[in-house]
Amino acid sequence: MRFSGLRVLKEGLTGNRGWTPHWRDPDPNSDYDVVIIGGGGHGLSTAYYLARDHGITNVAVLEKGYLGGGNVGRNTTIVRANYFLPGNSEFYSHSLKLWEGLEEDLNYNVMHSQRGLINLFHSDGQRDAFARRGNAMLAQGDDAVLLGRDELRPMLPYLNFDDLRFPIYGGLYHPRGGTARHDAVAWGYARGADRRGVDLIQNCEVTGIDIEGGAVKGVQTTRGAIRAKKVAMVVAGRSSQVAALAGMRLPIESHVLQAYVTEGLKPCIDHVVSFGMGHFYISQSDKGGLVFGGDLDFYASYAARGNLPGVEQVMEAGMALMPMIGKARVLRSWGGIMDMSPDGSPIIDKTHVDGLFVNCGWNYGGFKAVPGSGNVLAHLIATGTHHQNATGFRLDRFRTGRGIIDEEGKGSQHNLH
Amino acid sequence: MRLAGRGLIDRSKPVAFEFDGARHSGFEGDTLASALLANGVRVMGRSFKYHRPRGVLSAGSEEPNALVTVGAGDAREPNVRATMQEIHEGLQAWSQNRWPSLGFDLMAVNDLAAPFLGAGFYYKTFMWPRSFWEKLYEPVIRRAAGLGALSGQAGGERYERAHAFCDLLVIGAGPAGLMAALVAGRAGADVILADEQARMGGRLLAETYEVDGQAGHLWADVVLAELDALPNVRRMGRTTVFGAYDGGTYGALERVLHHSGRRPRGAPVETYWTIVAKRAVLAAGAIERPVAFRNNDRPGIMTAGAVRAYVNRWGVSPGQSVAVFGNSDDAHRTARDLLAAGVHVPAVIDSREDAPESRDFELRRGAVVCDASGRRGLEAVTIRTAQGEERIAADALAVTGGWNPTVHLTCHMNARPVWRDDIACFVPQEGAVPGLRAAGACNGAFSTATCLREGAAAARAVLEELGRTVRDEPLPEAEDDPYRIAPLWAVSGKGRAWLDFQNDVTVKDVKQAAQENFRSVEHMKRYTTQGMATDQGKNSNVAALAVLADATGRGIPQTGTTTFRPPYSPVAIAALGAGAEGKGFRPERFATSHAASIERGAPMIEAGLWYRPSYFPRDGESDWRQSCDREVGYVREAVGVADVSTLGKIDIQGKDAAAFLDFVYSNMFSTLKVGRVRYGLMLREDGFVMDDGTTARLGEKHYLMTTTTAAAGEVMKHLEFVHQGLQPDWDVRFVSVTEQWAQFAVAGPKARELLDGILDAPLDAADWPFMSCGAVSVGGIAGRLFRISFSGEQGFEIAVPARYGAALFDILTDRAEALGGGPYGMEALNVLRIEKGFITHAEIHGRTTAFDIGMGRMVSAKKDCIGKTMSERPGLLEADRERLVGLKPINADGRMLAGAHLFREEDPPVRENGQGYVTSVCHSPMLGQMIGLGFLKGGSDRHGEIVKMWDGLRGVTTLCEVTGPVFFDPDGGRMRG
Amino acid sequence: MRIPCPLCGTRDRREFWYRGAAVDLERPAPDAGVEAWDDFVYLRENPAGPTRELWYHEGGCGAWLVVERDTVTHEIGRVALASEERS
Amino acid sequence: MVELVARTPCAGLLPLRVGAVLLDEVAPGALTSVSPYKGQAEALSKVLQAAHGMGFPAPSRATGDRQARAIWFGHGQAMLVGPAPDPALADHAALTDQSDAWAAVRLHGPGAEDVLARLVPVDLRAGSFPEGHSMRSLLFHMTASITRIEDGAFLILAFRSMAATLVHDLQTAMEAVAARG
Repeated sequence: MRFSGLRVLKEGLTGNRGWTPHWRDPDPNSDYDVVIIGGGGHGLSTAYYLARDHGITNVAVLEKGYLGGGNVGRNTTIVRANYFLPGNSEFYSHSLKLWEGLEEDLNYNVMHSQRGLINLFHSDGQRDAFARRGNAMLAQGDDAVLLGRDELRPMLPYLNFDDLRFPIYGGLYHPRGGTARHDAVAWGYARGADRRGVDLIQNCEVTGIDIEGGAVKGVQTTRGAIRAKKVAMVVAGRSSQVAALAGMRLPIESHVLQAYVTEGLKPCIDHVVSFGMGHFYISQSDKGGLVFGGDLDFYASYAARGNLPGVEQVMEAGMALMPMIGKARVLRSWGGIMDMSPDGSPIIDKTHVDGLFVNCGWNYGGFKAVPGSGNVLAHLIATGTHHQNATGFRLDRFRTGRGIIDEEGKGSQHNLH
Repeated sequence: MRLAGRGLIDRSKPVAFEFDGARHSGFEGDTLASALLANGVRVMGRSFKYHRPRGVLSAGSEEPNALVTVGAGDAREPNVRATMQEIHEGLQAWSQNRWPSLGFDLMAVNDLAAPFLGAGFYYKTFMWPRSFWEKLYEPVIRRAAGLGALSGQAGGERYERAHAFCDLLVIGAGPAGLMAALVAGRAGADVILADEQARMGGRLLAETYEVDGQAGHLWADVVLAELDALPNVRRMGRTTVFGAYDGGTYGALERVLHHSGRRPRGAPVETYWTIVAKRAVLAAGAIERPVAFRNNDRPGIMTAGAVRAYVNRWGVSPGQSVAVFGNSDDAHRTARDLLAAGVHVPAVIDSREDAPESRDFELRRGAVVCDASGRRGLEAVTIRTAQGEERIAADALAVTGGWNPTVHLTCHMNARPVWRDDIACFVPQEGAVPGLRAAGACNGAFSTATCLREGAAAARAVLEELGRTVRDEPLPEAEDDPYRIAPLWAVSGKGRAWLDFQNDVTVKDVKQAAQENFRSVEHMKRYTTQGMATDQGKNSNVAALAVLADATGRGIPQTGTTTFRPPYSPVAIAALGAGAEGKGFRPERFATSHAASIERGAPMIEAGLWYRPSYFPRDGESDWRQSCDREVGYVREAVGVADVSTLGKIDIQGKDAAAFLDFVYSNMFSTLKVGRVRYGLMLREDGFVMDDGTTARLGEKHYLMTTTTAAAGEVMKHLEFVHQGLQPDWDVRFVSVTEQWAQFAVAGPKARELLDGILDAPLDAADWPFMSCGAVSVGGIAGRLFRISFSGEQGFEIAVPARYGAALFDILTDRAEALGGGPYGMEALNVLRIEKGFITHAEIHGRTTAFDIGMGRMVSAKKDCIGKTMSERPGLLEADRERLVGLKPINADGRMLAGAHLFREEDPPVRENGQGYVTSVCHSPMLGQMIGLGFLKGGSDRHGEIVKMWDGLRGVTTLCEVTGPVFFDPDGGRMRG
Repeated sequence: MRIPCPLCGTRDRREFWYRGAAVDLERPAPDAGVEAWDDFVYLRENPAGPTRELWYHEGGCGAWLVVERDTVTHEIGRVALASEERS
Repeated sequence: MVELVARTPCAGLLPLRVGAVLLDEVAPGALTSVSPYKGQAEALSKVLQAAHGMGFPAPSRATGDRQARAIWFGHGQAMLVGPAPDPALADHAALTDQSDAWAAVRLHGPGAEDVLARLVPVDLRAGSFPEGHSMRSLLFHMTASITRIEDGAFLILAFRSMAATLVHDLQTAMEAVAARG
């Protein structure tokens, strides 16, 4: 079924009885060309692009819970391409281009809203660092505008321009940055993949990876053994556990990142805004809730929930930066499990096992990468070569020291990002 | 309608308030909802999507409909539950999410379009044309959505936070909670009793049952009086425990002043508490659920428990003629309470065929309400019996579909509640939160007697665990009626039957979601927005998942619940972030010269937590550059004075101090002579540069390390780790002395002259070569002197105990001025160091190695050190890495910008061609042009090459010559001289 | 989350700074080879369950602690001073 | 010879009284960080006892009195408060002058505990933190040393450079406590 305004009208007039499932619930076959472990945003988009771009449709996505139940459904929905280091820069640029037009491509309204993103800076040194970033964005062919304090004021009048502990010097404006409806992204890709013949198998946990003679042969699951020529692990949040099934240890530590939404409010924040002197980023959803987040709780965790010191840090940053949100009430907090890599950048690569691929290490930033990540992983799986926009996400970069991608400059060691 | 002679309000204290500009009157003890009901106001809000007129549904914090805006100006508070807002003199409240008025809302047109606005409709449309999303669709949706509005102003009201500790936290002060607090309090335990209501007692205030032979609320008062007399019991009223966290930590919000118009100076309106409790008893009660039927959202339809609360606690009837609909004996109890209060009850509609007979009222057994009419207020309900449909006039309907235990806190640490078929609800999983026990209605115990029993038992168990002796005391007598319920979630039939009132999610929506294969309860929630409104599904989630279970042919336990997340009820950001507004975000660190710098008109800039002077303006100077150039001139030509106290200083002592420094620095310190200073480079274990600074050897076993201002804390932590974690056997001790010493750079050709004028004994040049240090005396005070330079001039840093810092700064600047110099700020300091090619964190920004900054040889080959092995990874030693260079425009008026990128002259500025970037620039008064430092691929081998500096952001392209990083006095003669 | 500091008693998480797996205490010899160093600095077990990690009582006594903790339940087990754990 | 005039960390900021709670700056005398070398703790304690009349404090405790105190100051460290350190101590411990590094204030009066409860995440009620107890913790965003001294008063030490924030934070909490009555 094709979705459109007309369709909504027609169904509305006939009692909405004609809607059909967005995807099937097939039982797993015994054999696939490609098995993707993980039915989150990245796994689903990988399946979609395998089918769309490479004609590989004998594909199963195995999800231990429900589709889109991981980080794609628990993030702050920010979409941007404002990275500056080679490796990241071209990849996120590529991903943003896929976002643009995703609705038509998927025939699903993911509500990608390019409302503009502004990173604030609070010192000359930060301005210089953001200038370097902005210039990298321009050199990549993306958009960036360096705004001074006086240009920012009319755009974001609610910021504390008067007595902020770290005064606002200006901001790096990324007009094409914005947000999207996170769940819809997962569903849109799921529906798109399903329509192209991919089997989406929920409640199917992978319990083993079959390797013979250094090559992958299939997986063991709670719904039986499945043979596969190629297997991709796309399970951010559980990467270390799944990789362990293939005898691998990854340069990953798992952390909880909390995020928050307030009660619905009339429009008051039109952009995505991030604070430069404390981890804090915020936007307002189309329903009116302020959606915001900050830093990790900062301890290894698989609990998908956080603690109060983490909460307070974020709220304090919010109160410092834009005290007008003080009377907005936090309605809900949640925690996502982040694959934290040593340099803060992801890994999309082959492994030491033939036919086994890994996609992990998304740190805070996996949501915006959903289209790009699936697209380049599909390329790698289908062609055996890295996509031209994803040559930097190598698994061995820490061992060799070559191509470490440390955007934040905090170091390439665990727990500095 | 106010009922004569009923309720716990104080009729001797009338209170005037306004709603939507109209004046009303209530009594002390009223909530806004009870007072509005008493005044005959039935419509209190509009729903989110369809803008349907809505009346109050509940009498508690779970209220989904009666959300109002309270207060004005910067005290404006949106989305206040009318059921929780106590009225006070002068209270002003407004309805919200309507235009132009609550009675006539143009957005209600959405209700007519409802067939097209069902579950998930927006995922299927608004896709064409593409550009319309941001321009048209989204703005329209955003304006229609949302509830109340923020004032847009910074808060004029104060919020605060506080910490509390106790043996036992009792959450909820109904019969179970009171009993738990009483038993634990009598046994001497340190108890906190918290309850979200203004008045403690829970359902005892809303029901007519007796406890211990007296009215329930009177028994509650007796218990509360006893608790108040116990010094070991703290009562926290108007306090919602909103979250359970690790380690027995609970988040709680106390509403301190919302019930009053008073705002005493310094008083917070809310206090956010973190309560650390050895044990907790959850006695949070239960929330009644409505039954879904066509038009069940009409104003005047409310939960039966709420009706009893309004009648019994507030002396208000929601109508003249109140019908009752339900599936348990609660329906009967409600009718009896209404009748006792003199309210007409046209019928009790009980869905159970086997409901107990009653002679007190008209009972329809095996019947359901299947429709309701009256858009702005209920007029009649239609009931369906075996005989057919029948219309019954009523202006209010009390509905009970059963009770849902308030299990929320037990689920905050990821446990799921357990379904109990016998009472048709979810109850807490035992041990779900370590140290927390559920008791009473939140545990599925619905009679007063079982609540008392469970409360007492929970307290006893806690006392035993805490090792306290427990006296066995008899429980008070109370009602112990069985809870008889026949599940009823939704009445079948045409039309829309509401589940989630605020978000306008109907039974049809849930069924459609299932039809579209959103069968997981999480999918259904996210697709329909069920349970995502301000009540987080407290009123509707269980019914919705029952509908989903039905639609998917599964049982309720197999369908499962969505995840319960904190906070239990919404908490203001201002409370959770209290104290951080403005300067409170981080401590302010002031150097001892701060006041003097301010006095001289210096703009202060943030450096870490410190403030440092940017420059010291003089009369007649029109911009900072003039001041900066003048200050650079002081240092280059006379003498300049700068406060450098903010740099980190660490005192290191012990027989292994030298070995320790050799291990944490890449270069050698064991070979440093006493009385000398050496520059050191510190690496992280990953081989990248972490920090740099000078370290002085004050004695054989005594060093003084300097760190950068920004990295002082990080370095201290690192040193502690290396010592405690890696080399615990080494006998070395260190302590920060950053705060102890006020330290000033005195730099320039006349530096020595200045110092000779203030030191108690003049300096002997022979004793003070470059990179020496030692003790000095100034004004009889023991100080330290270091001959070091960050400017390239003959430089000293003089340190005195901080109490003398302000005085010394004044003396130094006065003397400097007398010698043709004066104080200099960060701008000049930056120019001076760039001219000399000295690096700061602009260059050692975390991604650079010693090799990159041209200090590869500072990683000593003779010894191990932190970071050494990893710095030798092949990728970190490749010649084409970006390496530190100097950059100089080929035209003297060429402009440079930090953050610009470098390209070959002929290459277009695209990423693939990137050659490097610029880190620091300044206008060099010495060279008379701009200069910069930057990183260039293979830069050390490209001196003399012309590269293109490109800054697309600011539209500047400048051809620059690549040079060594030292622009001025490259052989360092001035510094050493 | 609360951590029982052997010196200060049980304190709120906010007083502590987290470093990561206690692997960091097992620093290899400089010449131990690429594998050993890659293991030490980068590769992690990252278990979903009990683990042993390093915390610094930064807002308290300044002691580095070895903390046994469960990454799923956040339950804290044995806590020891890193200096004593080593020597 | 030039003359250097001394200035205390809280000059111009204190004293302060809000409601029943008082906050004064105290002049503690010399502050000396004392960190025993390896295996020297006992010997140090003896010298400390002989020279200054009190032993090295156990963790979370303070020894001595108004004239001379030894406050436990963290891992392997105590702060000798009052007298100039006896030189013999240096044989057993690293001594570092900290006399100018810390702002020292005294918070007292009924409600002082409630004031600190707004800033410090540790139970400082007399039952769990009686006289003679001392601790290192956070005071809102800064680190501090807090000791319950005579008369139930609290001796608070915080970084000198943060004195203004220390006073601001305490004053805010004092006002909030006073406003509740």
